[in-house]
Amino acid sequence: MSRLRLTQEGLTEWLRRLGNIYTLYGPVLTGSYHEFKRLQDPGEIDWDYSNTRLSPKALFLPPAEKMFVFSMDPDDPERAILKEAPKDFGPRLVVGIRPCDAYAMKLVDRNFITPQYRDPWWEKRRQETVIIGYGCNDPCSTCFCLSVGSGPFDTKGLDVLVIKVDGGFSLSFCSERGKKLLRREPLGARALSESEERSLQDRRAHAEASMPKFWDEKLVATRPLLDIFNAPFWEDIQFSCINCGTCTFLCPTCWCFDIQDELWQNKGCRVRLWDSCMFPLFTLHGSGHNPRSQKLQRVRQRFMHKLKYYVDKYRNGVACVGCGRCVQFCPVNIDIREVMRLMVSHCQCSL
Amino acid sequence: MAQWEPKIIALLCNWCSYGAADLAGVSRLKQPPNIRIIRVPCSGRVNPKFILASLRKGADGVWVSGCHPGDCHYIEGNYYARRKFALLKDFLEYVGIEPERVHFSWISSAEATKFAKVAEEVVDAVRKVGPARYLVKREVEVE
Amino acid sequence: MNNPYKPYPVKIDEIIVETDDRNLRTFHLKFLNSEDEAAFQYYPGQFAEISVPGQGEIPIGIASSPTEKGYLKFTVNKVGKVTTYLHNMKPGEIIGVRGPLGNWYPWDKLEGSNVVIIGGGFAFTTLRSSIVYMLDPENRPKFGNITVIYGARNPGMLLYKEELFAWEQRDDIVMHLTVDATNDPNWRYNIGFVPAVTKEKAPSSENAYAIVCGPPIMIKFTLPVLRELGFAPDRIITSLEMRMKCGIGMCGRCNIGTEYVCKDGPVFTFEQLSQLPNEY
Amino acid sequence: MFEYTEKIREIVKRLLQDRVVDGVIGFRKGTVPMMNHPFFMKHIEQVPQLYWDSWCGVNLANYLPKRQDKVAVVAKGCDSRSIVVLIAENQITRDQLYIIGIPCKGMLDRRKIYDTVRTRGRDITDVMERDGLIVVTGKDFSLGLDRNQYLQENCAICLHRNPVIYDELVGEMVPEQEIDRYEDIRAIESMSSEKRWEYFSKLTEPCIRCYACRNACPFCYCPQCFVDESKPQWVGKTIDPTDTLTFHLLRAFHLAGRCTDCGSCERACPVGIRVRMFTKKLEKDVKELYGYEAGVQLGERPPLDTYRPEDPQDFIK
Repeated sequence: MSRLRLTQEGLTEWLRRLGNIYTLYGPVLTGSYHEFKRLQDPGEIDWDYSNTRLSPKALFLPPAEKMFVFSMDPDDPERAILKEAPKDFGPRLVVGIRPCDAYAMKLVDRNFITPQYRDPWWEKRRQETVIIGYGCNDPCSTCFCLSVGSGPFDTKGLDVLVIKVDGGFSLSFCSERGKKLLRREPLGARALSESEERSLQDRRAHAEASMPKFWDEKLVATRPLLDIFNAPFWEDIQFSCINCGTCTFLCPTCWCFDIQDELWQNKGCRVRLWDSCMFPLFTLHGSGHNPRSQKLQRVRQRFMHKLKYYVDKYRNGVACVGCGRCVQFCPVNIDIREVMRLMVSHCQCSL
Repeated sequence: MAQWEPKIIALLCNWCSYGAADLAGVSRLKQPPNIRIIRVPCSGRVNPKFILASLRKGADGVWVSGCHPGDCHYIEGNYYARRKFALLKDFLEYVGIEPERVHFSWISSAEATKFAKVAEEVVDAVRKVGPARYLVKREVEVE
Repeated sequence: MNNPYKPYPVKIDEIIVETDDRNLRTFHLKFLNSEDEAAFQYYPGQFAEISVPGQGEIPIGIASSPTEKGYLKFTVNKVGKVTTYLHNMKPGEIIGVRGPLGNWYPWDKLEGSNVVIIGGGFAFTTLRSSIVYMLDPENRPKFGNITVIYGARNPGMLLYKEELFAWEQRDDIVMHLTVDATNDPNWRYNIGFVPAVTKEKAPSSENAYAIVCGPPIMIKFTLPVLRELGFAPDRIITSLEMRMKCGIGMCGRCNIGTEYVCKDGPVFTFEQLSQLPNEY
Repeated sequence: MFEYTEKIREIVKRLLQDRVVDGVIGFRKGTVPMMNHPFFMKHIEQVPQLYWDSWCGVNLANYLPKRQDKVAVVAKGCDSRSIVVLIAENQITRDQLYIIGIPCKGMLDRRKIYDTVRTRGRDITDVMERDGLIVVTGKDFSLGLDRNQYLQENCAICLHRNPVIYDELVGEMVPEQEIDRYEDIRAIESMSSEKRWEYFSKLTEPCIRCYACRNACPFCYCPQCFVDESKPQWVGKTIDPTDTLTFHLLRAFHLAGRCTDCGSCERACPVGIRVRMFTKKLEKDVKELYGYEAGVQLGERPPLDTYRPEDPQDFIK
C-alpha cells in the first residue's frame, strides 16, 4: 500500500480522533529518560525521542500484575478459591514503538502463545493493542537491529509505520488492523509523491548503512549446542557481571517471570512479576541444590537462551532485536555485541 | 466505628524488661492494654527487620526494651543494640516515620513501676500521632 | 481456552504421615467439581502444581495412578514456605491443583517390554503411580516382567510401606527393597545402596526399559551399573526436578538448553540428557 | 586521568613479570562512550588492554570478596576504603592484595552528559578529555564541556580522593577537597515528616526491583539477601511502593558504617534513583554519633561491631 503524508498537526489530530476509540500510549520524557505512558493527548508524544529506557514489554507484561484474587475469610463459602483478577482490557493504541521493540513482541509471542498453552493476559493485551511504529531515521550507535532480523524501518509486528520526513510524517499501513484505522481518515493526508518516496528510501538506505552487521546466524545455528555451551570465552565474559537484573529488566525479549502469593488480612492475590535468570534464586531448589549456582552459568544462560537455545527451539531467529538497551545500561559494560562476535569467531574455528 | 486504640509491639528482653512486665502484672500495676509483647533473648537480638516488619504489618508503634548498660545477661548485647537503634531510629525518622512511633528503653526486672510508666508514655505518644500512616503494607498495589 | 494458571479447587481428604522423621506426608485430594476431575486426565510420570492460596504453588509428581479413581495423591517433603504450610493443614481445607503438567513415562514404548523400576528415597512418587498403573488387572498383560528396586536410608524412610509389602507377596512383580542401614531385627530384605543392589540382582536388559528416579548421587552410581547390564542410554529413563513457577513453559526458570523441564520434561532419557547442558 | 593508563600498564607488567600476583583486576576500554569494562587478566600480552580514564566509576572491590588468589587491583580513594572494610569483614586479606592506588580527581557522570546533549535524541559517539575539558562528539555535533560540572555526585563531595591504603601509587597525590558533604541531607532533615515521606516515596517510585544497586555494591556479598528470604518473608517482591521502600531502607541500613560512598549503586541504577540519599544519611549519623568514617583506618572495628560504654543514648527512656 502506498504511503500517506501528513503534517505533524495532521498526525496528532488523527491520533486524537483515534483516541476516542482507543486508549493512547506513547513515548513521553519523564525525568531524564523516555517512557511509554498513557497519554491524555497525543500532543504529549515526543517525536524527537530515540528510544525508551524501559522497553514497551511492560505494556503487555507489566512489572507486576495480579493474576488471581481470593478470600481467606473463614465465613466465605468461596474461600481459598482463586478467581481471575478483574482487569480492564480495552482497545489500546500504542504510538511510537520502534520497529525493534515491535518485532520483540512477536518473538515473545512464541513463548506465550503456544499450541498447547496460551497465556491469557499476554494474548489479550496483544489482541487489544494496535501498534503504530516509528521508523528510525537515525539509529543510535548501540543499535544493531539489522544484524538480528529487524531493521530501522522493519514492519514486523507493526500495524502502521510512521516515518519522519521533511516537514511531516509518512504513514504506511502494514496490517489489516492498521488499515482499519484509516476508517477515521487522517485529515489533510495525501499520497507521498515520487520524489518524497525516493528521499524516504534514501533515508532508509542511510539508516541501514550506519548499522554494523556482525552476526552469522546460520553459522551459530548449525553448531552443536554443547560445543558453544562449553566454549572457553564465557569465562572472560562473566568476570565483570555483577548479576543485577538490569539487562533482563530492560530487555524487550526477556519475558521470565516469578509468581508470588500476597496476603493481606483475609484478602489474597496471586501476582506475577518480572524475574531474572541473573538471580541465583531463580533456579534454587527447595533442597538447597542450585543448578546454576555460579555466576558463569547464569551469564551464559542469558546469552545462550537468546542466541542459541531460542534459535534451536523455534528455528526462527535469535531472541534479541538489537535495541541496544543492555549495551547502554549494563553497569559494567558487558556488551552483547561482543558476545555475539565471540560466538561467531568460536563457530568459525573447526570443531 | 469503635474508637481507635493504638496497637504497639513491644520487643522485651527476657532477662529484664520482660521480667519487669511480669512483675508489674503481679504487682497489679495499671498497664495499658495496647501493648503486644514479644519476648526476645536480648535487646541485641532485635534485628532492624523486626521493627520494620512490625510497622509493615500495621503496628502503630514499636517499643524495644532491654537491660541497663552494664547489666546485659550476655555482657554487652545491649551496647551493640544501642548503636543499631540509634541509627535506626534516626533513619526511620529521616524517611518520614514519626519519631513518636519507635521507642527504646532500659528497664531492669526490678523496675515494674518504670515499666508501667514507660508503657503509658509509649501509648500516649503513639496515641498522639494517631493510626500508622506510613510503611504499612496493605493489599499489594500493582496492576 | 481455559486459563492455564488457574488451579482446580480441591479439598484435602486425608493426610498420611509417610516416614518416621514426619517430613513426608501424603495428601489425598478430592476435586470440588466433578467436571474438573473429568478434565484432569493424566498418565503416570506427570506432575501438578499444588496451589496453597496465600502461600504459593509447588510442582509435585502425581503419586496416584489414573486407575485409582476419585482422588489425587501427592507425597510432599517439607522443605520451604509452601510445603511447611501445607504440612500444617488439616483435612477438609481447600487448596488447588493445576495440571496435569509435563510429559510422562513413554507408556506406548513400554508396552510389550520388561520394565525395571529403580527408586531411591522420596523420589518414589511417580514410580508408585507407574507400578499401580501397570499392576492394574487391565494393564498388567500389556507389560512383560516388572522388577522394582527401591531403597531408602532406613526402613522408616520408605514410602508407601504397606503397598510395598503387599507387592512383595505378589508373583507378577519382583520387588527388591533395600535400606542403607538398619538395626531393625525384623527387616527381612536387602541392606545396601541402590546401585549395589542393582548390580547384585542384575535385572536383564533384554527387551527392557529402566526408569530411574532418586537423589543425584544414587543416579550417578546406578547409571554405570545399568550400562554394564546392557541398557542403552535411550532405554534408561529418568524424571528431573527443577525449580518451577508456571509449569507450562512460560516463566523460563526450568530451562535447560532448548527444553523446559516443566513442559518438555520432566521425563527424559539419558540419551536426551546427554545432548543438553548439565544444569539440573 | 588518561595519563594514569601508561603507569598502570607499567606496574602491572612488572607485577606479572616478577610473579608478584596471580592476576590483575583492572579496566579495559569500554565498548560504548563513557563506559569502561572491568576485567581480570593474567597474561602479559593483555597488558596493553589496561585502560584508565574518567569513566572508571565501577568499584573494583566488588570483585574481591572470597577470592582465594593473590591479585593486584586498581583502586581509587573510595575503592581503597572499600577494600579496608572488606579486610575488616574478613572477605579478603591484605596479603592477598597488591593495591595500585589511583589519586582520583573524581569520576564523571555519563548521565549528566547525556542529559545535557541528548535530551533531544542526540547520540554520543565519542568522548575525549583534555585539560579539564570534555569534548563530546556525536554524528553532527561536537561540544566542549567543563569537567568540574560533570563529576559524579559522590565525587563532587568526596573527602578521600587519595587511596587510604596502597602498595604503589600511579601518580602524585591530589589535593583533598574541603567540602560540606551533607547539605542535601540536612535539607531533608529540616522537612516535616509528611514531606520527608513524600520525598522518599517519590524517590523510589521508578524502582523496578532489578537490584542493580545492591549487586553493584562491594558490601552486598551475603549468600542470601533478605529480599530472597521466604521463612519469614520480610518484604514482598513486587513493585508495590511499600515493599520497594522497605527494600531500599533495609538495603541502606545494611550498609550503615560500611558505605564508602563510591557511588556504584547510583551509577548502576537503570532508572536513575538517587539511592545515596539513604546511605549518606546513615554515613552522616555514624560520623556524628561515633566519629567514624568507613574504611579510612585499617584495623579499626566497624562501628556496628563495637561500642563505647559512653555512647549517646538520649533517645532511650
